[in-house]
Amino acid sequence: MPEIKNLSYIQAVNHALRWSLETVPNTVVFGEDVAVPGGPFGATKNLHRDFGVDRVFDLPISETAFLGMALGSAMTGLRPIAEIMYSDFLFVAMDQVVNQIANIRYTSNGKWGAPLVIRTQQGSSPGACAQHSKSIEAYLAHTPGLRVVCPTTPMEAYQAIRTAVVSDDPVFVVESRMLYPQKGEVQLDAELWPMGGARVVRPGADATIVAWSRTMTAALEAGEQLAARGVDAEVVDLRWIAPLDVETVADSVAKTGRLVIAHDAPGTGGFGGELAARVGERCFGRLRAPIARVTGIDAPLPAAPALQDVALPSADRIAGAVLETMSA
Amino acid sequence: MPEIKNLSYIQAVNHALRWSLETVPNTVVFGEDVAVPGGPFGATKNLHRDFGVDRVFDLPISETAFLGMALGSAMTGLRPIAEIMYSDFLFVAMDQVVNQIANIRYTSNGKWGAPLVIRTQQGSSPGACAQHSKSIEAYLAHTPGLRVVCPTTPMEAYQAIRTAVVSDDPVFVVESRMLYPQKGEVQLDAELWPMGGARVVRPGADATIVAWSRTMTAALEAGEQLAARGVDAEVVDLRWIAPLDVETVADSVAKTGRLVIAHDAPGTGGFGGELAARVGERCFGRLRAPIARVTGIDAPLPAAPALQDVALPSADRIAGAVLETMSA
Amino acid sequence: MSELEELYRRMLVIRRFEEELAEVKKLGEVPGSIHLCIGQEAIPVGVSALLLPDDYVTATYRGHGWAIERGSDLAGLFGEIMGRASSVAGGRAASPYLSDASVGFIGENSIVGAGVPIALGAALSCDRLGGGRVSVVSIGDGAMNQGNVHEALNMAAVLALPLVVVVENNGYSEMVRIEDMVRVTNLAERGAAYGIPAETVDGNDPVVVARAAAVAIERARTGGGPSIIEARTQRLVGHYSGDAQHYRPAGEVAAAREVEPLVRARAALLEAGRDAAELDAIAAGVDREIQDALAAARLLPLPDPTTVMEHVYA
Amino acid sequence: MSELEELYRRMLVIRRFEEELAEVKKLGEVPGSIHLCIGQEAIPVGVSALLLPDDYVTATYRGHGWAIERGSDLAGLFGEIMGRASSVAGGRAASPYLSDASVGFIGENSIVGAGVPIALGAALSCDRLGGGRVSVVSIGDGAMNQGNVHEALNMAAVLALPLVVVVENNGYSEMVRIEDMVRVTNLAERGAAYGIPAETVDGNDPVVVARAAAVAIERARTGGGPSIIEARTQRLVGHYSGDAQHYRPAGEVAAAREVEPLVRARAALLEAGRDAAELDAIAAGVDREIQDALAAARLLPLPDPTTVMEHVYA
Ligand SMILES: Cc1ncc(C[n+]2csc(CCOP(=O)(O)OP(=O)(O)O)c2C)c(N)n1
Ligand SMILES: Cc1ncc(C[n+]2csc(CCOP(=O)(O)OP(=O)(O)O)c2C)c(N)n1
Ligand SMILES: [Mg+2]
Ligand SMILES: [Mg+2]
Repeated sequence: MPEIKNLSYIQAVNHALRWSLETVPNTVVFGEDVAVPGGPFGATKNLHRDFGVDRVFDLPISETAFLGMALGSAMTGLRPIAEIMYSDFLFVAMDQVVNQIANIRYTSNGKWGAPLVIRTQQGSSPGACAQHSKSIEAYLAHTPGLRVVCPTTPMEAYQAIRTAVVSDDPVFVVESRMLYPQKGEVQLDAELWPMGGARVVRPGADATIVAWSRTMTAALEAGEQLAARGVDAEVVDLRWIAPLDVETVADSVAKTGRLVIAHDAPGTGGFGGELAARVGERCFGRLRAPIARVTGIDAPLPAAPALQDVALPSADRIAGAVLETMSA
Repeated sequence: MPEIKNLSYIQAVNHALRWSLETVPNTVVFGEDVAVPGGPFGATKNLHRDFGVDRVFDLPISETAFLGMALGSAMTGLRPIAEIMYSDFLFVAMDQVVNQIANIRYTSNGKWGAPLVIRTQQGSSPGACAQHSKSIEAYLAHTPGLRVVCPTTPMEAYQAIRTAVVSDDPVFVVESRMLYPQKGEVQLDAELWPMGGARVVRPGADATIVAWSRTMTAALEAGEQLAARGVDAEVVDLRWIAPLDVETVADSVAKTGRLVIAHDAPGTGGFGGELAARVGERCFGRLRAPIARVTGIDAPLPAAPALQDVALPSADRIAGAVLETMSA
Repeated sequence: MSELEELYRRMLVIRRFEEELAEVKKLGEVPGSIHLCIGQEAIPVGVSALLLPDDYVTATYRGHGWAIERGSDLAGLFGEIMGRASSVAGGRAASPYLSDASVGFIGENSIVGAGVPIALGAALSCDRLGGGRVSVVSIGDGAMNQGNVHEALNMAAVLALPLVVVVENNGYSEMVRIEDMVRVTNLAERGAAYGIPAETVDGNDPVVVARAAAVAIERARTGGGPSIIEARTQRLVGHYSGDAQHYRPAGEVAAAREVEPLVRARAALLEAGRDAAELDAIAAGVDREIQDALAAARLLPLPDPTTVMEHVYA
Repeated sequence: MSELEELYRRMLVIRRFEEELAEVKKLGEVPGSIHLCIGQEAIPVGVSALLLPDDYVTATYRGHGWAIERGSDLAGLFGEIMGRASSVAGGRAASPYLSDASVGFIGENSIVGAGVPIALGAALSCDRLGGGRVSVVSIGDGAMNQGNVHEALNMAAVLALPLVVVVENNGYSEMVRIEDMVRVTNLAERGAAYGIPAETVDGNDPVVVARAAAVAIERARTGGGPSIIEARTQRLVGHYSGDAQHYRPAGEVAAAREVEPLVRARAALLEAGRDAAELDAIAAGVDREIQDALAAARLLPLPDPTTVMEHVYA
């Protein structure tokens, strides 16, 4: 009988890390406050106790050094899983990501590799300042050599981390802080999932909504709203930013003829642009309306909830955009 | 009589910096090797001699500290012009760009400002390694609060820097190393240009090619090739990535019905995606063929010329893409 | 009024502001988390006693005390933290990232260490634009391990800029101890690596802090370059509002409460002959000030959503 | 053969490789710029003398000498730098970023300082996977001002990892002098800030370097944690291939040529009784080796453009 548990997203992360430490040789887990404290959000709870300080350890506030350490140790036999507490902090260590981790396999002609995982979490929450609310997938997506996944459910998080840990590529697991408390069924002994692949979460015929990360919540809610108004939207969770599964999206759009893309990151230069460009190319002539994007504002995110409310995609705005494509 | 000189791109940069130091109060110029050595490419030649060490000075290899210094000094009365030697090095200082410089005006509700200029240069050259060949405009474009310009000619470079220096916003002037030796007429006493605005460099009726930075050279050459084959391409230099002039591009596409976007940065997540998405939305129903992108490969750039040759957009590839849209 | 009495009053303002904020947070009126400086008040107060209105101050997310000492409007600060259309930053910044140009408060920073390069820039302006002004930046002990701080310290020394770096060593970075994260006993030992004069002082005594600050600030004002002051202190509360502090050994906070700046200053004042009623009157005055500010903040409107795109650019 | 004689020969290999490369560059056979380590050979040679095959080495763009000492194929190195389908990195990396997994060469790095965190990671593997292995990283003097180096040094100390950091202090970062960019006399003084044993040694004497390396490497192998070796040297050529060196005072390079490692080693060997003919024979042997390698490199094919997308992912 499959081992199924009802877990919160953050608990699922914890289980996946535990699985990694138990199952994948030479896995180590490090970051800030991940050992004795068990992680600022509890992702690494009890791992230090159960696997010891050699495998699970705390580090100084030195993200550049520890992402570099992740790379160097991955090149030489370990399988590090590093935690960047908020995705915003990645920018202090961006050189190690863009100029080092992403490059080494290619520039060594495949002789070195970087089998490492960087976990982080992103998104805005009420009162969070502009330095704690970035959504960073587009910066990563534009950096060839990286794999990037944005899980949206406990099961997705569990599987994404396991897939990432056994991968020989550097993988960013970009979790969502707002989704951490959400519960769902997790099959702990599930087969590993292959890397990549979008998922049709809500099948529909009239229009396609694609989202990822926190924004999926709003997208699904928009789907419900639309259903109540007689519009049958297909909602797709993009899941993996890299590798990118354009097929699933394009297949959906080929069917519906309409596409709304939603994400929390600013619209300009966001990954929605890439996706729109790709689908625009693939589905040329089959689109019945322009592809619409519903995104975070082109501004640093404000902290006050009164401003945040209009700064990020809501179900209303996504549903509105779909209705607009329907009347186009 | 207007004062016109025939200058190389790098000389034009030097003139613009000289103009800034002479004309704009409290301007300072700093970076690595910019003072006594006159800059690794000669951009700051003789400025230290003529304006003194208080205004033009060399710094340790500490990009984070000096971009932070640019921000702090801009907030408090100076107008710093900082040089990042290769755009790739920006990633070591990315926090100061993304989480600090881009934010301060917004997060202070307009009470602080960051009137600073960061000059850098980008692009690949034969033998340059993956850490000296990035094109970074898409990372910047996705960071609201920044202005970004990619000049392609000596006169553009001269004017872009002057416009940047008098702006009250932080402006990235992303120069092109490959274009530094190219000569052109520069009117030294020209009126300042407003910020923003694409430019139709080659008018045409059959298809639109948009490019920026080094890739403009290939785009214009493609225009010539196509002309020889009877295809009248309109070539647009996007110039400013932010603010973005979609109108000029959309107007062109409304006329031609065809768009090819070319840039050196990797295609995935590149700024071409954003532009394609915007034009796709604006020109829906008026496109006669899918928007095509001709870009750098989705890989770190290889150093060997034999590999570089196929890694970046060439005139041939751009012309080929245009021909393909013609037959779509 | 004696020097200590004034310092005591100012520490009380910060303490009461922070305590009140904790209450308001419990009432659900503060979105997001807050990082209180309760226990560390002697540091902003001691240093700021030496600052002039056109000097600059940069702090961290634990920087309410510094903003208050700079002279930010208390109602504006409460309002900012409560997500209102405040006079400070319009509600855009909130507790951990607020700034106030009107009083030369460069601002807090929520990226560890990142304020130091920015403060270095303010020091560059002070130097180049003249007037003997200085730039002060406060960071935590944990920040000393960030590359940005290292770079900025070296650069301040090389350029001989008027920068005073105050390291508020409260022994912890979030939930880990500084002694597990460095291999020096005092962080001031790092000053030598930059050729920067550095000293470790009792950060729970505002007079001691002020004395160290006087030397450093005078050095900066007169072209003598940067200084580092490591001020030893303890936070009496959690790292942030929701911190249960499981990681702190039993009795640590209780012991800290015996030697915290307000307890010590009050004892010293009593010792020096002030009577308790006098001190209670000061406290009551401060309390009224805080209550008035909070009441005023509660009347501030919420930010207007239609302004959300304002001030991205000039 | 005496210790010095072997070190001399190995230095000669590097010197001749670099000199030949400069020639090949002049002939137009090398795309891009090259950063030669001419004058600094005693450092990679002295340190590497103590290394074992399964240790790790990380260097900078000025790292050909380190790659050679690691045992990278000379023809492969020439080929890599000449943009050919080399055995080293297939032509993808070129002169400033080459690596060679087959000999534990983590690689060069063209981002100043960035190799230190990576080498720290290799040291973590050495520690956790056992076997007494060590990770050595070479950086320049200017790199000591990068935040990444600071962070990695502190972390190496805190984790007590087997990392040996070799600072090749050649007095310049590109065109600026280190004494204008720091306020310490010896960069080794910074070791104290991290609690890392550090010493400044004569980097033009491979025996002296080897002696210092022996201590540091032994410390690392036996769980004693990291060390810093500042090796003082001078580059006899420009920062990069096109550098006219206007910034160097007249006579500086000429004076440096008097005390450069090969001149000194040769003099010492003659002093110790070796005769000139013997040494010339060594040189001739090295020369043949280099010529053969270059000839072999010239026969390497260009990379196949159809492979350009290979190895982005596993
Ligand atoms: C670059 C970065 N990394 C991590 C964090 C998360 N973080 C916030 S506060 C903190 C601890 C800082 O400790 P310290 O510098 O001692 O200051 P204190 O909180 O004790 O005042 C950490 C790790 C951050 N904000 N920025
Ligand atoms: C982050 C970064 N900033 C700047 C540069 C440009 N740069 C290349 S080498 C160099 C000087 C380095 O000096 P040093 O560390 O002393 O090494 P050396 O060249 O003397 O061996 C600089 C500034 C770079 N490659 N990376
Ligand atoms: Mg602390
Ligand atoms: Mg040097």
